[in-house]
Amino acid sequence: MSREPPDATIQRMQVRLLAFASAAQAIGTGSCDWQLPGELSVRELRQRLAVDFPALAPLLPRLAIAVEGTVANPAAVVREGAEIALLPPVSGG
Amino acid sequence: MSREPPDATIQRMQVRLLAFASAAQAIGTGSCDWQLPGELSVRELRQRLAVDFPALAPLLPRLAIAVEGTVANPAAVVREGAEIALLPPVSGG
Amino acid sequence: MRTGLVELPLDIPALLAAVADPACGAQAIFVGTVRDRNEPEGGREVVAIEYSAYTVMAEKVLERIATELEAAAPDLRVALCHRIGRLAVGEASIAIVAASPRRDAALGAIRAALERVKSEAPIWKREIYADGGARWREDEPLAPPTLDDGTGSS
Amino acid sequence: MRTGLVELPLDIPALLAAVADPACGAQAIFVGTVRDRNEPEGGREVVAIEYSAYTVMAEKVLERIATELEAAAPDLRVALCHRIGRLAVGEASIAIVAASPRRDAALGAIRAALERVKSEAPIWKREIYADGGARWREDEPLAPPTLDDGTGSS
Repeated sequence: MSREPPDATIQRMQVRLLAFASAAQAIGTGSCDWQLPGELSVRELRQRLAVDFPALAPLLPRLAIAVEGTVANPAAVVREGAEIALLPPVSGG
Repeated sequence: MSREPPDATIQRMQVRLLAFASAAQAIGTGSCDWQLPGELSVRELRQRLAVDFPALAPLLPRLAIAVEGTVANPAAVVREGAEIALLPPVSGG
Repeated sequence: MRTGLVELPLDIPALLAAVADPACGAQAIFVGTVRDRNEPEGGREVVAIEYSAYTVMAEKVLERIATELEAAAPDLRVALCHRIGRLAVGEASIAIVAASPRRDAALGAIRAALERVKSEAPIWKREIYADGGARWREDEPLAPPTLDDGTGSS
Repeated sequence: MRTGLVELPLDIPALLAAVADPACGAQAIFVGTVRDRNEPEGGREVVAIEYSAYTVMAEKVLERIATELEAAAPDLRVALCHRIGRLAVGEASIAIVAASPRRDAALGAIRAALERVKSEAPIWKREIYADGGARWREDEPLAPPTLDDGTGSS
């Protein structure tokens, strides 16, 4: 799904993207593979989400992003094969 | 059980006395009839308890007295046939 | 049964059913059981507790506690039962259930009901110890009802 | 099971059994059920709620909540389960049980566990209304774990 032009200096990678609740509804699926241009921070990943999944844009400000099952800080690094989860505000209980 | 001398000017009466927990243990029974010289206040009844049931004396300061199923104030009046209950501090729960 | 003294084991599902209401999303329950020591910090080893009560008054008090708590909070429902007789370690002596649309109301109600039962209900426990001894616990002096309403509420 | 997500009806006696301890005289329980209205004050009529979860993370969070609460209070034992799937009005979505020698510890623990589940567990409800509509409830933004311990505790 990446729209990057081919570039030999960038190590392309794939992550597993999970989406829940309204985020799943917005992108039309609960899980998919997602091509990224290479290792990037969660902050950068958030920016790419808005580009690759425009329907997520209105949800992004309230969306938490988990990497490998833990909510990640913006500076955390996302690596090849990571499980990325899009977590809207929760409502369990 | 009353130790009053016979006196035509006093209307003798009987009440039902119930005792619980350490109070029952002290007087040796959970219930008995109790002869009183006539209507009296709960304050006066408390004084008579110490006379008629000396074993209660050490318990009396912490004993609540219920008349007809409600803890009574010292000024309340006890009448013929009343159910009087001796209630040590409680420990339900 | 919404409130009462019982001689058989407490039936918590029945108490939950007694307060069930489709408008209530929060149910809070307190269950008191017989501990194997007579103080939270330890104390003497207990093998059983004998609970006794001034039955007619205790049942009035339990009912009054439930009624007054319900009157103080909208849509709150309260049920509570106390067991009497001899209970072994681990057996439940009291169960209090509250249901409300609001979790704070339900949680607050079971705490308030428990404190009121402990201080207002004429119920006594006699601890039976592993060493063969026994002792009445008499912790909370009963107070007369407040003068202005005559109901005994505080 | 001490903590977890379940698809079958919540088994409260089993949770009580999971925390039973002869040293604990106080058991507190919270049970959340599906209300027939989507707000405590009323709101829209609800016929069912569909609960979904990020299962692997939610189970870690539930276990962490129980473990951290137990670590913070001596002799406290905590069990909690959340149901997922479609639940009708009146069905239980969450059950939290705490046992302690001290009633305040048990009562405080179920309240704290509930607040933490509501704000930390990746679980969502979708309300299904009597009028045919449906809506995701998304009330509590998830925060990253605190930086110093990396466990997500607060």
